Amino acid sequence: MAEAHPVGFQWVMEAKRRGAKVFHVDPRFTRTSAVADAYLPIRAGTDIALLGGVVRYILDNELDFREYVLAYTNAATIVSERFSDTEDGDGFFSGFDPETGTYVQDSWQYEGNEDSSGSGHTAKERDSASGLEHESHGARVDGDTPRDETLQHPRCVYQILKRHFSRYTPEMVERVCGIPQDKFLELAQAWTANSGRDRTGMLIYSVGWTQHSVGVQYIRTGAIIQLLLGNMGRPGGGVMALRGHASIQGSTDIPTLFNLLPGYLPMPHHADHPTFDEWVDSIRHPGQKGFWGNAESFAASLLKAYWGDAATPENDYCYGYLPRLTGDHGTYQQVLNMIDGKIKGYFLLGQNPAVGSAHGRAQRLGMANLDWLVVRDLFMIESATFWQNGPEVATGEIVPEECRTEVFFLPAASHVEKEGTFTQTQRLLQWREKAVEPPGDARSELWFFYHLGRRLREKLAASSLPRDRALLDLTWDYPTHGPREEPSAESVLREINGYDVTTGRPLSSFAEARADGSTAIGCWIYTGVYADGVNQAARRKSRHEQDWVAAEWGWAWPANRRILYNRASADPDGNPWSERKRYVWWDAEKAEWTGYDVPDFEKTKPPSYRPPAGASGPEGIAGDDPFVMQGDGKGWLYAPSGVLDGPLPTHYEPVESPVRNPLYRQQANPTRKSYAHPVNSVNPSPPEEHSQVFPYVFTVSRLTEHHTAGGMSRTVRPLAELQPEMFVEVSPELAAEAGLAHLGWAHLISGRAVIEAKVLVTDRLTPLRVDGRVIHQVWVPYHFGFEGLVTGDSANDLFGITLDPNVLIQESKIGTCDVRSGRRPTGKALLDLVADYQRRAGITPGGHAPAVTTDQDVEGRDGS
Amino acid sequence: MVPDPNSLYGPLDPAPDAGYEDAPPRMGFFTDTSVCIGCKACEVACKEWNGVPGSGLDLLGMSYDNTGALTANSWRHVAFIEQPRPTGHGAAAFAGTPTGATVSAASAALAAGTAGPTGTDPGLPPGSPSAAARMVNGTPTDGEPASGGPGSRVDVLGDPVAAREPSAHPTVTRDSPTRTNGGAGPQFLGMPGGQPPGRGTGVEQRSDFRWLMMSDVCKHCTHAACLDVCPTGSLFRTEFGTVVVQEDICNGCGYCISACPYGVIDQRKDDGRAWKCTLCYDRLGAGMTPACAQACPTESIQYGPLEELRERAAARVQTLQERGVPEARLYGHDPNDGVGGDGAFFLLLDEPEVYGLPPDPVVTTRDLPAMWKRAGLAALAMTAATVAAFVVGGSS
Amino acid sequence: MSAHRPEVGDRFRRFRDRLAAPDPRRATPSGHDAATSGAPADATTGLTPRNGSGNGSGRQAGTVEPDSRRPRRRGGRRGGGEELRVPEATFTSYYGRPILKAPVWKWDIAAYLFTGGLAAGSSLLAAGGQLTGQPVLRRAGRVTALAAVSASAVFLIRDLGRPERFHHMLRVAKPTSPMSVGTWILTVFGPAAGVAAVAEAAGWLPRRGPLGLVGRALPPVGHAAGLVAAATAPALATYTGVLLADTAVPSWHEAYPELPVIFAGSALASGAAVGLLAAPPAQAGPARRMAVAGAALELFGAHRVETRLGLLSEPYRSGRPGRLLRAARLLTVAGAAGALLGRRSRAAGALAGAALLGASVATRFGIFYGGVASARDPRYTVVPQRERVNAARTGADPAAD
Amino acid sequence: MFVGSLAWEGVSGMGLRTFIEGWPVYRQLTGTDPLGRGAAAKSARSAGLTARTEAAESVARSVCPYCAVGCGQRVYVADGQVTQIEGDPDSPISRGRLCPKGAASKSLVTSPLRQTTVRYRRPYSTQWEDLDLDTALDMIADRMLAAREQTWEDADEQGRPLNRTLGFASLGGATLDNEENYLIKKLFTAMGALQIENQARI
Repeated sequence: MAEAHPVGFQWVMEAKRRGAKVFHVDPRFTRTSAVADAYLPIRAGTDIALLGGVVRYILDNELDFREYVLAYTNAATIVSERFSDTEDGDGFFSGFDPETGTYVQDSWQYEGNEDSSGSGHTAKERDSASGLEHESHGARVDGDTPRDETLQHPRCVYQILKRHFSRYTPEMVERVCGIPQDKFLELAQAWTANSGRDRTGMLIYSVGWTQHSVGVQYIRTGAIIQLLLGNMGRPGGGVMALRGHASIQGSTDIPTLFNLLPGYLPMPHHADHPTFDEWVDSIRHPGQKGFWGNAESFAASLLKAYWGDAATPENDYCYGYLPRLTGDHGTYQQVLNMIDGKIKGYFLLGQNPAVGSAHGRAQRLGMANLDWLVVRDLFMIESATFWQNGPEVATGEIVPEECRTEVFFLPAASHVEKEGTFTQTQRLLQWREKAVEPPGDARSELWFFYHLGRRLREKLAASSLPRDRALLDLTWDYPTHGPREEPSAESVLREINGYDVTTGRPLSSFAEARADGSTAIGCWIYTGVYADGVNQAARRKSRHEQDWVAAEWGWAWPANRRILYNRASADPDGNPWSERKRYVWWDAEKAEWTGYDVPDFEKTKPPSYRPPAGASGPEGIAGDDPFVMQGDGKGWLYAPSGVLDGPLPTHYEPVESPVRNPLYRQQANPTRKSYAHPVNSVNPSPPEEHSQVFPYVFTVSRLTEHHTAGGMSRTVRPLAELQPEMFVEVSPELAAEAGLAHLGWAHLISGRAVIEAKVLVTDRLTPLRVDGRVIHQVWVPYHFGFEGLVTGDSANDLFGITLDPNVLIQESKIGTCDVRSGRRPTGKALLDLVADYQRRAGITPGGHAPAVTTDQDVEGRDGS
Repeated sequence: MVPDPNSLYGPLDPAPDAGYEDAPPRMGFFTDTSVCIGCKACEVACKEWNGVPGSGLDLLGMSYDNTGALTANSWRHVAFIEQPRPTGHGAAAFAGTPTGATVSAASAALAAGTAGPTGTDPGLPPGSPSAAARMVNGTPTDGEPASGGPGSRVDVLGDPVAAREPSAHPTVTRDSPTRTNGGAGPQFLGMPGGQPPGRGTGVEQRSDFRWLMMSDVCKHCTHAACLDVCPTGSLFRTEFGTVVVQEDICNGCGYCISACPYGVIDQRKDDGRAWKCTLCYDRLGAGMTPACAQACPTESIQYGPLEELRERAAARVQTLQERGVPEARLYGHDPNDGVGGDGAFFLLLDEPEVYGLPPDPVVTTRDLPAMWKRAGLAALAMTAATVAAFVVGGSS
Repeated sequence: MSAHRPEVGDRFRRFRDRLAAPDPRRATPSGHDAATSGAPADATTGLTPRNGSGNGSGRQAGTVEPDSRRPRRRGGRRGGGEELRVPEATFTSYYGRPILKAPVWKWDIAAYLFTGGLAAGSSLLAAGGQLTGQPVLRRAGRVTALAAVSASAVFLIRDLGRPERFHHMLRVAKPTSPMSVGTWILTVFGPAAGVAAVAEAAGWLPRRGPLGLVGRALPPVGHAAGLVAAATAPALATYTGVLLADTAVPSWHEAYPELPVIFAGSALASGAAVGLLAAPPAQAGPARRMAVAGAALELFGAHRVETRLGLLSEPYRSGRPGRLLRAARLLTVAGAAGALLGRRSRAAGALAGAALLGASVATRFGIFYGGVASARDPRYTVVPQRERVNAARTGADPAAD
Repeated sequence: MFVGSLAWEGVSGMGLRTFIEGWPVYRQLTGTDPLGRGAAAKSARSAGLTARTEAAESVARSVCPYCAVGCGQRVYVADGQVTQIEGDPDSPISRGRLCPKGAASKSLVTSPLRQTTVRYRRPYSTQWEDLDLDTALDMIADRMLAAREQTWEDADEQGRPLNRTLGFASLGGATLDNEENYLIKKLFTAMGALQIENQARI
C-alpha cells in the first residue's frame, strides 16, 4: 500500500502511531513491509490458504463475534443436503459439469431453495461475467430459510465452514504458503484480538488479489473473516479495495464494460433476456426481498435517460434497442478476435494495452491486424506506435510496410483541462474544476464522443434502417459552450443523477425512481449527486470545518453514504456495539436511525420490525437485517449462488505453478476461463510434465514512482529519473543458483516471451520452503515499455491469458518462468529461444492445461 | 552592532545575529525517518515547485535510490539502506525461510561503483565499495559495555541491546561472524557464494532484515559555513533563520561547496551557480509550508518553528524507545553540537554515516579566529624574513 | 579554540603508531582490517577487540577491496594505486559515497595559489630592493608582481562558474570569508602592484612633453605604490592558507596552523627565486637569504602537515599529492642549497631560482590536490568524527592515554 | 566597480547616494548585520520574492489523475498556464499530501512530450503524418459506420434480437470522468457496440 497508494497509507501510519499493529503479507519485502510491525513473505497465489488458515483459527478457537455472526450472517442457515464440499470431492464441490468446466449450483442452495438457484447452470454466466450479478443482486432466497441458532446442525453454514476449512491448519499454511507457523499464528492472533465489540480490523486489498484465476474467491475469503469477526458495516472495519486508477470505480459504476449497464444493471443476454420483463425479472427476482426489488424503476429510468421521449411504457422504453450478449465479449476475447481478423476497429481511451494488458505480444499482434485504430492519449504511447517501434518489429513479426492498421492518434485533454467527476476508491465522487484550456488539438473525451455522436447522427439522419433508430432516437442534446463547443459536463452529471421527466427537477434519491416513465436516471446509484440542482460532488467543505466522517466533502454513492451496510455498526436492538465504535444507531425517542453517517437502512424501520409473511422487496427486510441488498438480509459466509467457482473459497494453485496443490488433488481452479488460441499458451504445471522447464515464479506489481503502463510516468521527467530502468529483483539464493550479478543483466523466459532486465540482487526477496521444496520467486515492475523518457521490456509480455471465471480478469500476478543471466537475444534468435522453451516444455499452440486433475498422478502427495 | 560572542560557534539564534530585528521564530524541518516510506514525493514536490532540472536517468542499484546524493539538481534525496539487521521490534522478516547468506553488503559494494551523471559538479562520484559493504552492518560504535550509561542503547555491533526472545527458527546467533556479512566476502562480484539455499547449516541463514529510508536535505545550520565563506553575500540568512542562495548574486566561486560539512551544496554544470534547498523561502514568506513537507504523505517531513519541532522530536524518540525501538536517536537537534544545531534535523535509526551523514560535523569557521591568527603570524614571519634578508646581510 | 577539543590528528597518529609497532609492514592483508576495525574501540575503551561483525567485516573488507584493486575500481579519480601507508580504517558510509562535496576548484586555483604567492613574494623583494637601493631586484620584483597578480586575476575569474559576475565579490566585505578578505586584499594589492610596475616604465618615456611629466611623476608614485603593495603582500601570501583551511575539506581544515606558514614560505621562496633569476650573484644576496628563509618555512610546514595530522596526513603522502610534495621538498632543498652554494655562479643562482619556483608550484598543487583527495574519500570525513563521537560517548579522552 | 557590482540589483541610474545605500558593504557598516550574513546581504530580488501561487490568477480545485485514492489538488494558473499543482490541505482524504506521481502533476500536464496535434498513420506507412482534427473525426465516424454495417447482427439463429455489432471495440475509461464514461457507454450502446471494456477488467 505504501508502494502504490502512499497517500492512502498515511492513515495506516496514523493508526500505527496510535498503537495499531500492521502486518504485511507480500512475496517481496516492500516499502510497506519496511514500516510494518511484521512482514510475512508468501508464495504468490496462495492467499486463500493463508486466509483459510485464519478462518480455521477463528472457528477452532471460537473467536468469532458470535452475537454479530448469529444475527447478521447466514451462519445459522441450513444448506441443502444435496451439497457436498471440496473436502469430499478432492477439490470439487457438488454440481461440477466436466463438459463445460462449470458448476450447476442447485445443490449449493439453502435447504428448501434447491430449485430456485439464482443461476443454475453457470457456463453462460461465466462467459458473460454475470455470475456476480447474482451476488450483488442477491440470489433468490425465500423469506424463511431454515436456521439453527445453536449452530450445531451439521448442515448449517457455520458447521460447513468449519469442515471446509478444517485442513487449513497452521502446518498446511506453512506447507502451501511458505509462511512459518509462528508467524502465521502471530497474524491470526493479532487479527482476532483486535476485532469484536470494542475494536475493528480492516482488510485492504488491491489487484494483488484480483488478478488471479481465483481472484474473486480471495476477496470472498477476506470477507468471510471480516464477517466472522464482526468487522463489516462498522467504522474501522470492512474489506477495502484500493483501486488503481483515478476513476476506475466510476468506470465500473457507469461501466465502460461489456457486461454491464450503469448502476450494475446487466447488459441483456440474447437468450435469457429477450424481453424487458424477463430482463427486469432476472434482476429483481419477483418475490425476493431486498432493495433490488425496485430494479424495474432503475431499468426503466435508465432507458428513459437514453432514449427520452422515444422510450415509452408501451415500447418497453426502447428495450429492443439494446444490443445483446451472446457470450464472452471481454477484452481478451476481443484481442484474440482481432488476431483472427474478426474485429475491424479499436478505440483506446487513455489505456495502453501493449504494455498494460497480459500477453503484450498478443495485444500488439491483434492491433496490427485491425483496419483502424483510434488512440486517444496525452502521450505517444506504445499502443500507438507498435507498428513502428514494437518488439515484434524487431523480430520481424510485424513489418510496417505490411501492417494494414490505420492509426489515428488524437491528443487528449488532461485532468486540469476539463471538468467532471472522478469516483475514487471509496465510492466518493469529486468534481474537478477546469483550470486551463487543452493545448492544440487536445480535447476531452466528452468533446470527442459528443461531437462524434453528433456527426454519426448527422450521417445517418436520412436512414430508415431500424438498426439506426437507436442512434437517432438517442437523447444527445447536451449544451455546449466556448468556441470549441465543449459539452457541459454538469448537464451530463445531471442526467446521470436523474430528473423528473415532466418538471425536469433533479431527483434527490433513487427512491424517487419510477417504472412508469416519469423519471429518467442515467445511473441510479448516483442519484442524489445533483440533488436540489446542486453539484454535490463539487462540495469542498474543509476537513477542519466538519467532523471526521466529512460528509460534506464530495458525494459518495449511494446517498452520500460513507460506510455501506452501516446498520451493522449497531447491535440487533439498534444500540451501538460499543461506545468506542459508535457509528449509526436507532434513536428510540425520535423513532429513527441516526448517527454520524447516512444510515444504510430505511430511516424509520425499527429494529423490532419483522416482515409479514410473503413480503418482498425492501419490505421483506427485517429490522435487524443489515445487509439490505441481499435476499435474506444477511452477510454471506457461504454464497449459495453468485460465485461461479464455489460457495466457499478453496485453495487452488495458480494456473502456472511449480508445485502440486498440497490441499486437493484438483490442481487449479477447474472453472477458470481458458482460451485455446494459437497465440495463447500456459506453461506446464504439476501434475503435467515438464514444469521444471519454468522453475521460477515471477510476480509483478507497481513501483511508487511509476503509474501502470508508464504512459503518465515514464513520460514525466521527475518521475522517470527516480526509476529509470527496467529491473528484476532476485534473492541472493536465486542469484547464486542462476548466476546473476547485481546490476548485471538477466532475461526471463516464459512460454510466450522473453524479456530482459537489470538485476537487483536483494535480501528483500527470499526463497520459500513449500511442501518440502525450495521455491524461488522473482519480482518485476510492469511499468516499462518502448516509448517515453525511460524504456525497457514489458513484464506483462511474459503472461499468457487465463481468466477468473467470475469477472474475466486475467491471472497476471503470477506466472512461471526461467531466469538466465545476460541479455536476451534479439531478432529471430529471440523467437527461436521462446520456441525452444516451448518445445522443451511440450507447449503446443492453443493447448492448455487440463481443467480437471483429480485423475492425474498423485505421487508424493497426501491429503487425498 | 557587535556580533554575538557565539557568532562563530555555540548556541545562537541565527536570524537576529544576521541583523533581523523582530525576526519571526526560526523555522525548520524535523525529518522522522521511522515513518518514512521512501515514496520520494519530497524529491518530486521540491523539483516541481523550485523548477529544479533533471538529475540523470541512471539505475544506480543503491536499493531504490536512483538519485544518489543531494546535488544542485536534487535538493531532497531519499536514501535507502538494506540491512540484514533486526528491526528492534517485530519479528525477523525472513525467520524460518530457507535463506542462505545475506547479499546486502555485496550488492551495496557493487552499487558504490555506479556513476550518476547529475548535470552537476561534483555531483555523485563513485564510492568506496568496502565502505558501502559495511553500511549494512550499521556503524560499529564505541563498544561501551552494555551495562549502563546513556550510550548503552546499542551493543558493540551497533545492534539494539534489547535482544528479542530467541526465535523458534534457526536464526543466527548474535556473535556469529557470518551473520551479517556471511557470504559477502566471496560474493563480492554479486555472485552470492555459500551453500545451495535451504541446505545451509543454519548459521549462514539470514533472517533479520530492515530497510531504512531517509529523506535528506540541506541542514540549514545555525553556523552555516557555506554562508560565512560566501564572498558575494549570495548565500544569506533569511529572517526565518534559514540559509538561501540568491541566484541573482551567485557567481559560482564554489567556496560554499568545499565549506559545507554535509556535502549538500553543489554546482550546476550548465549554469555555473551553486544550488541547494531554500527551505522554500518564497513559500515561507507567504505563510505556506515548504513543498516537500506539504507533500510528505506520512508526516516524515515535518515543518514548523524549530523549538516546537525539537520538543516534538524528543517526545517521538521517547515513544519509539518505549515501543521497543532503542536505536532511535536524534541527529542535528542539539544547539551545542559542532554547527550550533541544524535547522533541519532528523530522527535516525542507525548511526549517521550509514545514511551518508557526517557523524560529528563541526563548522569550519569555529577555528577561523585561530586561522586568522596563524595567518597573521605567518605574515609577520614573512615580513620579518624579508626585512632580515635585506638588512641582516647588508648588501653583499 | 577551546582547550578540551580533542586533537583528532594527534590521537589518530598515536593510535596508528601503536598499531604499527608490532607489525609495521602489515604482513597479512586480511589481518590489517580486522585490527583496525577493532582498534578504535581498543583505543577508546580498552575492551577486547570486537568479535562478530567487526572481524567479519574486516575480512570482508579485505577481500572486497584489496589495495591492488583500488585503482581500477575507482578509476583514476584518486590518482593511482600507490600503496597506502596507513592501514585502511574501518568506517561506514552511504554506499561508500563521499560525504563531502569535493572542491569544484580546478587546477587554476592551485595555480593562483602559486601566482598569488609569487606576486606577494616578488613585491616584497621589490620593496626591499626599492628601500635598499637595488634597482635590479626592485624592477624584477615589480614586474613579476604585476605579471603574477594579473595572472592571478585571470585564474580566479576563469574558475568562476559565472565569470561575468566576478564583480559580485565586491558586494560585501566579510571577515568570515577568506575569499572576501582576499578579494579586498587583491583590490588593494593589484592596483598598487600595477602602478609600481608601470612606474618602472618611466625610464623609457621621452624626457619632454606631457609624457616627460608623467615620466618624472612616476618614480615617486611607484615608490608609494610599491610600499602599499609590499604592505599588503604578506596578507596576500598567507590568507590563501586560511582560504583552504576554512573549509570542510578534512586535510585542509586540520592543517590550518601550517597552511599559512607553508604558503608564506613558498611565497618568500618564489619571490626570492625571481631575484635569483634576475640579479647577478653579486646583487642577489637578499634574495638568497629570502630563499633560505622561505624554504625553511615551507619545508617545516610541509613536514608538519605530512606527519602531524595522522590519518589526514595520508592524502598528502599518497598518490599525486604525495609525489608533488615529495618533488617540492627535493626542489626546495635543492633550490635553497643552490642559493647558498651558488654565490659565485649566475647559472647556479638561476638554477636555484628555477628550482624554488618549481618547488613553489609543486607545493601549491600538492597541498591543493591533497585536500581534494581527502574530501573525495568518505574515510577522511567519517573516521576522525566517529572517533570524536566515541570518545565523547565513553567520556574517555583517548588522547590522554 | 562598485557601480558595476550593484548594477544587477536594478538600482543603476538612481544616483550615487542610492547606490551607496544599496551597497551591502554600506549596509554592513551602518546596519544591524556587520558580518554581512543576512539583512545586509539580501538582494533586491530576494526582498521582492513571493510564492508564485500568490500571483496566480485562478485556482482550480481538482483531483489527482493517477491512482484511486482521490487526493485533492489545487491547480494554480497564471497567464493561461498551469504554474503549480499541489495538494489541497482541505481534503479529508489526503490532507494536502501527494505521492511522487501526484506531486509531478504539473510536469505531467505541461510535459514537452505531450502530443498536441492529431497524428495519422496510413495503412502500410512507415511514418506519421499530420491530420486535421475535424477530418480525423469525420474519417473515424465513417469507419465506425462502415465497420458497423459490415458486421451488423440483427438476430440470432432463433430469431431472437441481437441488435449489435462486434466490428469494433473500445478499451479505456478508468482514467476518464464519469460523465465521459457515461457518454461513451451511451453512444456505443446506441450503436449496438458491445465490446466496450476498461481497466476494471484488467
